[in-house]
Amino acid sequence: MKAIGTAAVTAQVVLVVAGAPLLAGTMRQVRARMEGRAGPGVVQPWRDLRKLLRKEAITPIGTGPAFRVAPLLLVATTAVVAALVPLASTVTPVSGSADLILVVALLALGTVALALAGLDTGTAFGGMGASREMTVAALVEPTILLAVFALSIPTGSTNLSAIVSGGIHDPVRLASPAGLLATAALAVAVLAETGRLPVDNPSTHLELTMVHEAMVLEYAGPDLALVELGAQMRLAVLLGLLASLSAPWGIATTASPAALALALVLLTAKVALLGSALAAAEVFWAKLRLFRVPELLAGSFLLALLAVTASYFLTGE
Amino acid sequence: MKGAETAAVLAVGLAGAGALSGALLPRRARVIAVGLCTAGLGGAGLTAGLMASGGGRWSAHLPGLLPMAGVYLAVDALSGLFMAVAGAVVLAVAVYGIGYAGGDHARGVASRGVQAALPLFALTLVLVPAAASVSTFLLLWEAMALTSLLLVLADQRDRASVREAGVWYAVMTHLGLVLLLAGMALFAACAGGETFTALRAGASGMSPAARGTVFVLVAAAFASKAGMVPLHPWLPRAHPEAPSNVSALMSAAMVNLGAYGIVRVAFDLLGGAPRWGWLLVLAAGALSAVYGILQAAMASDLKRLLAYSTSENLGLVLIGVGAAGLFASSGYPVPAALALAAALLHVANHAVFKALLFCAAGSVVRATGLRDLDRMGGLRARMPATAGFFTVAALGAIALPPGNGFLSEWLLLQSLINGLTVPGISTAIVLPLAVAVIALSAGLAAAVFVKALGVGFFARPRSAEAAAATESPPGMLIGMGLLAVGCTGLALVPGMLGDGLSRAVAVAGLGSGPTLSGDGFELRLDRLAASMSPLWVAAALTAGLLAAAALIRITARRGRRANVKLWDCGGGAPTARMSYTATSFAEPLQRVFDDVLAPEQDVNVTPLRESAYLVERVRFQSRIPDRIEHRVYRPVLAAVTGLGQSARRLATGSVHLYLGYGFFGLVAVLLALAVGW
Amino acid sequence: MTHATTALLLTAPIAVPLATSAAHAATGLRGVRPYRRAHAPRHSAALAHRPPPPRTPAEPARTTGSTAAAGGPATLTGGPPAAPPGPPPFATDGPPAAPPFATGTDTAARPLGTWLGLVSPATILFCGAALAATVPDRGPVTAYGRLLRADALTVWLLLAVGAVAALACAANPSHLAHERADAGAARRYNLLVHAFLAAMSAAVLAANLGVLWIAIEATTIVTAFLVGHRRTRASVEAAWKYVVICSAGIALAFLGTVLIYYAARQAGISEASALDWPTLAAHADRLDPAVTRLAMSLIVLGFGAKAGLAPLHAWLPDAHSQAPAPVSALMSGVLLSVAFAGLLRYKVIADAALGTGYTRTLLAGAALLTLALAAVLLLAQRDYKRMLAYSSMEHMSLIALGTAIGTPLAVSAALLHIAGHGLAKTVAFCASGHILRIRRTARIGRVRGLLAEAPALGTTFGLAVVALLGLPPFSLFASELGLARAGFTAGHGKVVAVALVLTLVSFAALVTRTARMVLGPPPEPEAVADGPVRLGAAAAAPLVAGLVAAAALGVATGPLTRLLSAAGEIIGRH
Amino acid sequence: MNDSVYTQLLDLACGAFLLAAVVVLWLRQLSSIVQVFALQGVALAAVAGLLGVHEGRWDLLAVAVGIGLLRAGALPHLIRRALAAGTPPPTRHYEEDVSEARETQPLVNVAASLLSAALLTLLAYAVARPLVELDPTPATSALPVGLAVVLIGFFTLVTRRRALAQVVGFLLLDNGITATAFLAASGVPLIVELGVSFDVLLAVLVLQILTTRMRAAFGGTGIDDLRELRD
Repeated sequence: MKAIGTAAVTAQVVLVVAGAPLLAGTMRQVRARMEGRAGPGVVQPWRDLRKLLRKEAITPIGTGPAFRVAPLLLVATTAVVAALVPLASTVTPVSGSADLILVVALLALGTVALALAGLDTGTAFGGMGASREMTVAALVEPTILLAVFALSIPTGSTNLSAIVSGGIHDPVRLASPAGLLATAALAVAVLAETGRLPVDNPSTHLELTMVHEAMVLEYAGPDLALVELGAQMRLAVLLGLLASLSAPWGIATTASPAALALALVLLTAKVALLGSALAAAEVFWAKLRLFRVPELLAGSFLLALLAVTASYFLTGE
Repeated sequence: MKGAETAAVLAVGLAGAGALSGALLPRRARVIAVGLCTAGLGGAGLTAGLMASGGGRWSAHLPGLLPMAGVYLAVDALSGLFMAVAGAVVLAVAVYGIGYAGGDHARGVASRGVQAALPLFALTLVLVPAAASVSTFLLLWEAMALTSLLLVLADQRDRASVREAGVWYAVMTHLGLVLLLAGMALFAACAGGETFTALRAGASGMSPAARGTVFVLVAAAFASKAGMVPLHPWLPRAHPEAPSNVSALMSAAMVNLGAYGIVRVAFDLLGGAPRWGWLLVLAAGALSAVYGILQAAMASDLKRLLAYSTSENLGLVLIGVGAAGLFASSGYPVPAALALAAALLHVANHAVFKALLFCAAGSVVRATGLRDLDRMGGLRARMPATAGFFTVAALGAIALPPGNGFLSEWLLLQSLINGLTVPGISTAIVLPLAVAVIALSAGLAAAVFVKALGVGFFARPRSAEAAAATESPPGMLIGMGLLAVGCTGLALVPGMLGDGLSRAVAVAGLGSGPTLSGDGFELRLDRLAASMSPLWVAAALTAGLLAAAALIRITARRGRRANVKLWDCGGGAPTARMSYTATSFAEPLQRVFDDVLAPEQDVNVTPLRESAYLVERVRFQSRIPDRIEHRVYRPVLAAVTGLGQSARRLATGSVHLYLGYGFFGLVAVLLALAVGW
Repeated sequence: MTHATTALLLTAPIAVPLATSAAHAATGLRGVRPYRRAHAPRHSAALAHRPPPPRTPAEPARTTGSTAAAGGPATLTGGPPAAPPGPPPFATDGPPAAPPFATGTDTAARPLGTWLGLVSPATILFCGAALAATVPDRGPVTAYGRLLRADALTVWLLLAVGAVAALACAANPSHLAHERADAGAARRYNLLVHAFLAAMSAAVLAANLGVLWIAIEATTIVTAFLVGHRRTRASVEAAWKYVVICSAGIALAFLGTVLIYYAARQAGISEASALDWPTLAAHADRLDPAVTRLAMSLIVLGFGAKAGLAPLHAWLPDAHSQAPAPVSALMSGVLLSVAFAGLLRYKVIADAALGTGYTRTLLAGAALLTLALAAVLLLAQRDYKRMLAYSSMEHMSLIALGTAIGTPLAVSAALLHIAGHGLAKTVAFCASGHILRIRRTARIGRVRGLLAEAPALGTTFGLAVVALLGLPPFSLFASELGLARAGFTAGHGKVVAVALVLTLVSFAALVTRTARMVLGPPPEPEAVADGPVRLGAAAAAPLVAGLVAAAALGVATGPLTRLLSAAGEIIGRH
Repeated sequence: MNDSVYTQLLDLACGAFLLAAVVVLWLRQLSSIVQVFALQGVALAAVAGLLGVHEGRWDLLAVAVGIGLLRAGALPHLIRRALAAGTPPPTRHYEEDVSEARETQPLVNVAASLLSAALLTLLAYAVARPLVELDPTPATSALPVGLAVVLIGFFTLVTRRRALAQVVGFLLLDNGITATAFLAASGVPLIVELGVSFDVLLAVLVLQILTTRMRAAFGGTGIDDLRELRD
C-alpha cells in the first residue's frame, strides 16, 4: 500500500520534471501554429536546456550566495510542491501534510528567492524586476488565500487530498457558484504567479515591460537552465493543481497500480489540454500596463471574496 | 513551587545589583557588570516563566510596600509564557548589549543613567506579567514606562529627534496610564476589591454598561502600548531613536505586554467581554497590521521599518485575540482556544525574530553609523555574520515555510478558516476580511524584508560609511547567535511550546482539553484534520536543493566557474548609484497604495538670476507622512496650543482682574445660598 | 507621657523658631554699624544697584516720609534692552560689585546662620516624631488649657513642615551666599524665615479656630517681606498682590469663623469653648444648618485662597516666582497645605452639621476649577518658576479633590500627597534657584542643555519634575493611585475621570517644557570645555535628601503607616 | 437705659456705619475718604459700647474703647502718613489734580458703584435672613448691615486704582466683619479679638511699607502699573 503511494509521488515528480519543458514546447507550438508560423517543435525546450547545461558556469562579480542558491531553491520548492499536490493520487504518504496554505507559501518562497537574486546583482534591471515581482506577489497573496478559504469550506479543512477526494465524490460542489468563482479567482492568480500574458509577457526582453525576465537577466549556462526549468515546472504544477481542483476525475483514490497509471495518463492529457487552451487564449491577449495589474488582481480578489461569502449565504449555515 | 519563587527573588536581586553597578562602576567595568546582571536576570525570568507555564503556580503578598495598597504577585501559565518570552529576549539582548555598549560610538548608551536604568527596565519586563493586584500592576507598568523613557533618551545630546521622540513617548505612555488607571479603578470599584482574585470573583456581578466601559478603557490603554493604529505615533518615533539593544527589548518584550494585558483582563478577569468589544479589537488589529506594514514598505530608515513591522505583527496578534474573543462570546470555545493559541505562539515567534532583527540593525548602525537603507549596500561581503543572522530573522519575519513566523500565521489562518463554523452574520463578514488582511500583510511583509535584506545588505555599498563597515565584535555575535538558535528552534520544533500554549489558553478560560498537541516535531490540531511538520518540509527542501545541484554537477562541463563582468548594455561598468535603493524599490507599491499613503512631493526650481528660463538648481523632495497621525493628532495639538495661547488672557497680571475673580466667586456663592440651593 | 512633656513637645515647635528669629534680630541690633551712609544727593541712579541695607531690621520701624525711600528707582537691569512684551526679562540684581560698604561683621554671622538655621526645623521634626510615637495609639494631647492640641493630623503636618523646613533651611546658606546679599538683608531674611516657621507650627498646633486664623494671617504678613526680599519692581508687585489678595481671602475666612462662633453660641456651647475645635466637632450636629452652610462657603473661599484654590488663586504664581527659592519652596511645599489643613478642620464640623454632600460639592467644584485653570495656563507657560507655581496649584487641587471624596482612604491619600508634594516641590524650587543663578534668566526658552552643562543640577531638577509628574518610585504616584481608587470606589468616577484628563494635559505641558530645559547639547560648547558647572556638596545635599525622602515615602510609609491611617480616620470618619 | 432707647441708638449707630461705607464709595479725594473711614470706626465703637452697656459687660466696653482707638485713631493716622509721603497735591487748583491724592477714575464710575452697593446690600439682607431668624434680638436683626459693609468693602477693594484706596477698601471689609461679630454674638473671645486687631494693624503697616517701596520702584501708587508679572 505504501509502495504504491511512494510510487505515485515519484511518478508525479518525474512526470512534472520531464513533462514541464514538453508542456512549454507544446504551448509555444500551438501559439506558433495559430500565428501562422511553423514553430520550433515540441521538444525544442529540452534542446535548449541541454545546450544551456553544457555551457560554462559563470558568476557575475559582486554577487553572493543568494544569486547562486536562488535557481536551486526555485527548482527545489517546485519539486516539493509537485510531490505534495495530489496530481495523480490522493493516497500518498505525504498527502497528510499536503496543506494548500503550505503549497502557496512554498511558491512564494521561490519568488522571494528569485527577487533576492535580482537585487543581489545590484543592476538596475535586477532591482526593477525584484521590485515589480514583489509588488505583484504581495497583491496576489490575498486572492490565493481567499480562494483557498472558499475551496476549504465544503470539506472544512485546507488539506488538498481531502478537497480533491471531496470533489471526486461530490462533483456537484465543483459546479456550484462558490466552486466556479473560486476556480476563476485561482486561474487569474495562477496567471499572475507564473508571469503569463496579461500580467507579464514571458517571451519579452523589453526592459519597460518585463517583470520575471528582468530578475534573471544575469543568469547564464546551467543556472539559466535551472531557472528556465523551474519556471516551466511551476507552470506545469500550477496547471496540474488547477486541473485536479476543478476537474478531479481520474485521480486515483485507491492504491491500485492500474488506477495510478490511468491517473498519470489523464493528468498529462488534462494539463496538455489546459496548456494549449492557455496558449491559444494568449494569442488574443495583450499585456496590461504594470499599474493596471492591481485592478485585475482586485477583480480576482472580489471573485474570491464572493466565492467565500456565496458558499456561506447559499449553504445557509 | 520553590523554584519559581527563588528565581523571581534572584531576578530582583540581580536587577538591584545591576542598577547599582551601572550607577557606580567606571565605564568599561560598568558595561560588563550591567550586561552580566541583566543576562542573569533574564535567565531567572526564563526559568520562572518555564516553571510557571509548566503548570506551577505561586503567589506572594508584601503588605509593607506601596503605601495604602501593598504588593501582590502571582504567576500562572499565561503569565509564565510571557515571562519566559521576556526572560529569553532579555538574556540574549543583554549578552548582545555588552558588545554594543562597549563600542566608542555608544557614548550615550554607556552613560551612568542609562546603564543603571537597563537592568531595572529588564526587571519590570519580567515582573509585569506576575503582578496580581491593580496597584502592583500599575506600579510596575509606570516603572516600565519611566525606565524605558530614560533608555530612549540615551542619545538625547546628539540629535533633536531623540528629544522629540522622548516627549512623544512620555505623553503617549501617560495617556495610556490614565486610561488604564480609570478602567482598572472602575473595575476594582465595581468588583469591590483590588486583588485579581477579588476582581475575578466580582466580575460576574458587574452591569453590562460597566463591563463595556472597563473593557474599552483597558483595551485602549493596552492597544496603545502594543502600538495599535490610532494610538501608535510613539512607536515609529521611540524605537528608531532608542539605542538598538533598548529598541530590541521594547519591540520584542514590552509591546507583548500590551497583548498580555488584553488577554489577562478581558478573558481571565472580566470573564469575557461584549461582542462589539471583540470586533473593535479585531478591527484595530487588522487596521494596524495593514497600515503598519504599508508604512514599513515606504520607510527607508531601517529601524523605523522594523518599528512599523512590530506594529504589523502586534496587529496580527490582536486579530487572533479578537477572533478568539468573538468565538468565545458566541459560545464556541474550541476555535476560540485555537485562535488564542495562534496569537500567543505569534507573540513568541515575533519576540525572537524581531529581537534578532533589531540586534542586526544595531550592529549595522554600530559598524556604519547609518540607518538609511538608501546609503547602505554591500554589507553582506563586509559583515557576513550579521547578514546571515539578518537573513535568518527576515525568513522568520516574512512568514514563509522554513521560518518560524510561518507556523503562527498558518495556525492563525487555520483558526480563522475553521472559525466559519461559528454562526452569525458578523463572523461571516469579518473572518474572510481578516484572512484577506493577514494575507495582504504577509505579502507586503515579504516585500518589506526583501527590500531590507536585498537593498541593505546585497550588491555594492552606496556610501563611504557602508564601504568602511567591519564585522561586529564577538560579544554581539554571540547574542545574535542565541536569538538565531531561538528562531530555528521555534521554526523546526514548535511542539515544545504546545502544552505551554494549551495551559495558557486554559487559564484564559477557553480550553478544556489540549487544543494542539504534537510530539515536538509536528503540530497537530486535534479537532481539525490539519497538521504541519516543519521539520519534514525543511528536509524536503534541502533534498530538492541537493538534487538540483547534483543535476548541474552531472551534466555541466567540468571546470571552474568563471567570474564575469555584470552586463552593462555597452555603456561602461554599472556604478553603485545605478542599483535600486529602498525608495525606488518601494515606488511601485507607493504608486499602488497612493490614495492611502498620500505622499507629499514638492519640487522647487531656482532659476538663474539673469533669466527665468535658465534653471540653476531643481530640488525634489518626497516624504510619506504618517497620515493617521496628521489627520488625528495635528488638529488636537493645534487646538491645545491655541487653547494655551488664548488662556494667557486669564492671567494678565492686573490686580483688579484677580480680585474680580474672588468677588464674583463670593457673589455667586452668596446668590446660590440666598436662592436656597 | 506626663503633662509637662506634652506641653513641652507642643510649644517647642513654636517657641524655638521664634527664639531663633529673635536671636537673628538681636545680632542685627548688636552688630557694629561701621558706617553711616552719607546721604548721597537724591537722584535716580542710572544703573540701579542694590539699595543700601535699610535701617535696623528688628522692627519694621515707622519709616518717616519719602526721604528715607530705599535707593533710587530700580530701573530694569539685565536682559536684552528691547524687552519683548509679556513678562519682563527677570530683573536680576545685576552683577553688583561687592557693595562698597560690606561690613566685616557678616562673615562672623555666616557660620552662626548655617547651624542656627537648622535648629528650628530639627526641633519641629523631633517634636513631630516624638508625638508620632504616642498620638496614634493614645489619642490627642492638649496643653495650655486646650489652646494647643496635637492629634494625628497635626502630627502628620508637623512632620511635613519639619521636613520641608529642614530642606529649605539647609538650602538657605548656599542661596544667600550666591545672592551675595549684604549682612542686613541676610539677617532680615533669616529672621523672617524662622518667624514664618513659628507661625506655621502655631497654625498646625492651634486647637482654637480663632488662633488658627491668627496664625495663618501671621504667615501672610511675615512672608510679605520675604516675597519682596529682592527689592526689584517685580518683587514689589508680587508682594503687593500677595498681601492684598490673601488678606481679602483670609478676611472672608474670619467672617466664616465668626458665623460658626455665632451658630455655636446659639447652639448653647459656652463662650470659652465656642471656638474650640474638639468641642465644636463633638457638638456639631446641634449647629444651625443654614448658618453653617453660609459659614462653610466663606471658609472654603477664604482658606481656599490661602491654599491656592480658585477663585482667589492668582497671587500664587506671582508670589512663588518672585520669592527667593527656599522661601517659595517653603510656601509652595507646605504653607499651602497648612492653610488647607485649616479647611480640613472646618470640613469635619460642616460634615457633622450638614452631611457630607455640601462640602463635597464646594470642594470638588473649587478643585476642578483650579485644576482646569492650572492645566490650561501651563500649556503656554514661558517662565519655569511660574510653571512650578502652577504645578503647585494642580497638586493642591488634587489634594482638595481627595478630601472632597472624603473616605478615609481618600483623605490618607491626600495627606500622603501633601507630604510627597512638599518634598518634591522643595527640591524643584531650590534647584530652580540654582538654575536662575547659573543661567541668569527665568525664561524656559533661554535655558538649554542643563544636563550637559550642570549634570548634578540637571539630574536633581529633572528627578524633582519626574516626581511631580507622579511617576514611581516617588510617593506622588502612590497617592494619585490611592486617590483614583478611592474616588471610583466612593462612586465619584466621573469627577475623578475629568481630573485625570486635566492632569494628563498638565503632564504634557510640564514634560515638554522640562525636556526643552534639561535635555540637549550644552548651550555654549566652549563653556563646558573647562568642565561642567559644579553644584557643590552643600547645595546638592538638601536636593538629594529631598528626592531620597520622597522615593522612600513612595516605596513604603513604614513607621508612619499607623499615623497616616489615624489621620485619615479623623477627617474621613463618616 | 431701657430697651427702646437702646434699640434706637443701636440702629442709629448701624445706620451711620453703613452710610459711612457708602460715602467712602462715593468720594474721590483720598484724604476725605480717610476722614469718613475714621467716622465709621467711631460708629463701630459706638455699636460695641452700646452692646457692652446693654449687657452690662465691662470687658466689652473696654474692647469697644480699644476698637475705637485702633479703627478711628491709629489706622487713619497711618494712612494719612502714607498719603503725605506721596507727591503733594498741586497748589494751583485749575490744574487737573493727577497727584496721588485723588482717586482719579476708579474702575467702575461712581453711579455704577452706588447702584452695585445697593444691590450688594439687598444681597446681604437676603443672605442674612436665616441668621436673623435663628435668634431675633435687636442686635442680630442689624446683622445684614455688617454683611453689607463686608460686600461693599470688597467691592471698593476690587474697583479702586490707587493703592491707598485699596487699603481703605480692605479696612472697610475688616470693619464689616468686626461689626458682624459684635452684632451676632457680641464679639468673639478676647484673645481672638486682640489677635485679629493686631494682625489687621500689622497688615496695614505692611501695606504702607509696600506703598513706599512701590512709589520707589514704580514712581507712583497706581495699581495699573502692577501689570508686569503676567503669563
